Amino acid sequence: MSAVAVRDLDLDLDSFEGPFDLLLTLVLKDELELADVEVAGVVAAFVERLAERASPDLEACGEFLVLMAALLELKARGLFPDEDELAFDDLDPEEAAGELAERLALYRRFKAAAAWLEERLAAESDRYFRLGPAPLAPVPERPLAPQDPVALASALRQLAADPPAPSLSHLELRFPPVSLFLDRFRAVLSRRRQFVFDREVDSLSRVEQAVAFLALLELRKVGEIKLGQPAPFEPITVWSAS
Amino acid sequence: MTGALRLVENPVDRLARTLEALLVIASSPLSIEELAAASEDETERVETALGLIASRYREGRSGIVLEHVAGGYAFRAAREAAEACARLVERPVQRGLSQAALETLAVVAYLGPVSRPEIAKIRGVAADSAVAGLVERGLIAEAGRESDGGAVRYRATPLFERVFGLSGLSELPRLDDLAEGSEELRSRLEEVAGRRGA
Amino acid sequence: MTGALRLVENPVDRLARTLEALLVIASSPLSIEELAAASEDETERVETALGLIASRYREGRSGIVLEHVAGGYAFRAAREAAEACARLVERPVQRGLSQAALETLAVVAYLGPVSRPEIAKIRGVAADSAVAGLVERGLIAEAGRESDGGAVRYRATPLFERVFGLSGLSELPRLDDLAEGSEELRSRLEEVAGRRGA
Repeated sequence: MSAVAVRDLDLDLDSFEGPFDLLLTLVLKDELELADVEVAGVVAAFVERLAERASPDLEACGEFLVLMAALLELKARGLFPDEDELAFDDLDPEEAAGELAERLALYRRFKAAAAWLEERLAAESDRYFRLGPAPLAPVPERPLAPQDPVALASALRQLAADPPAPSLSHLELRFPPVSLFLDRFRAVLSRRRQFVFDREVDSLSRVEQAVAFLALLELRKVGEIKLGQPAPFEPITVWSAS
Repeated sequence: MTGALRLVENPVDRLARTLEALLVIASSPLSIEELAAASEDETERVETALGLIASRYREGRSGIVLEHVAGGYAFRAAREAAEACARLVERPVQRGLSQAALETLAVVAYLGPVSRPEIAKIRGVAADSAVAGLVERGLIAEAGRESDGGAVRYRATPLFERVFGLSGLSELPRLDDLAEGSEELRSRLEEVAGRRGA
Repeated sequence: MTGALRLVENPVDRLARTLEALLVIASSPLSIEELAAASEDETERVETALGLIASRYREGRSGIVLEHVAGGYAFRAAREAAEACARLVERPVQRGLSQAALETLAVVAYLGPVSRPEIAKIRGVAADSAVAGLVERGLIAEAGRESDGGAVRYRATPLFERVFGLSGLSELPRLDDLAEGSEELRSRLEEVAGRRGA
């Protein structure tokens, strides 16, 4: 499978059937609700295709990672509608991963519950009953019991009370845009011929470091940079390709 | 289905069952034509089946009685059950007002005349069904429009004052600790609603 | 009256007729307690009489069927008459519920009372229009606020239970039983990973 073939990856998901490329197009055109796309299903399809090969195709993996990162970024953005109001904040990486996994599992359950309700509705489609009063039912006189005006005042007091400060802990898992790091690395390379990736991202959160790494892969893919690493887990050095 | 278990099924029996079903879900009396159209049968056969139903659902034999009224046919309760029915419909002695109704009523009483969009803005949720319920109960009423072609505004009614034991809106409990005057109260409520992010 | 013509009247017969009358005029399912209060009889005798009614008003025997739904008892049309009923009435409550509406409904039914921000957090997208649509259809309703000035919370209504033919919310399947698919996916991934490693 070549890198290009990643885009032709055949998908057979609940919400979508067809090539990966088309899925991305539909999502970007807002014709497919991203919340309905099972990202795990896409990953499973890719891993299965990869397993058919004798040797790993790093080019295809890189391409796939970048596309999935874009998909996840879009999906993550959907979770946080008012991103402008939220400050960048570090969240313990383990907490973040746990929170995300938990939330995906919870959503899956409710999606299954919605499917159950849909089936139930279809099974009950031949059950008819009357809504509202019977045609010849006696009409009740229902005078409202005397009410206390203090209840009105306290209802307004409640509405005037400051809302409780909402817990934002679950919102703190935020993905900065990949483009942020593309610009940043290009700026660095316009000043210096090379830099050490690890040192450049040292002060960032784990989530930001991950996105920065994706930006690195993207620059490598389009041929703007070269990468070097003396040994696994050693610092990564970045050179301008020109 | 169970028809097979019966030695003889009267040919109109099935039609009669269909008509029973239509009558039990109808919210107004059904004419013979309406019954014939829904059951896709002939009006003569419908009349025969209605005769069968009338003999089954009659006073003394059943608690459900088929009644022929001006607009057509409808089921009603048997007369012998009149007292029980009266207890049923009177019984839910108004438990008072729901939270949604109370909040909407408070906004209208203190800030009225006020439109549905304004109420929704303060409450943070659509006010349509709460407003409709209060209008139906006669506690609030329309009071002109915001401007030509603008939204309808609502005010509290004399019935509202009676139910709440007030001789006028000026007798509403004071909210001086929240704001001076209704304009300040309104802007404070809108400001809080904005922070609630609703 | 006509009772005089009968040689033997079963003692629960009269109660059964009263309950039939109550059920045919009721606009929502009636609990055993409500039936007992309106008929001024004991709950045990009401249960016995309901058994009698259930055997008379059942599929295949009658066009009217007694069902246990939404925490009470109600008459509905027999299923065999569904096509005729469809020609008579629309079903606006359940027609065309979108995927978003069904997911929102599932969250409210299982977790209610629950606020819009909480629903949005689970579904990953804003729930405003889905919530408004479900309120409009009467499938969910406001149920107070989270706290003073907090967000409005919603719960599933008895109409929801009735439309979905549930005797109560406890009849919903356990969420854990519904989500077996995710385990399957995980093991499929692990299996593939294992093959690669070998």
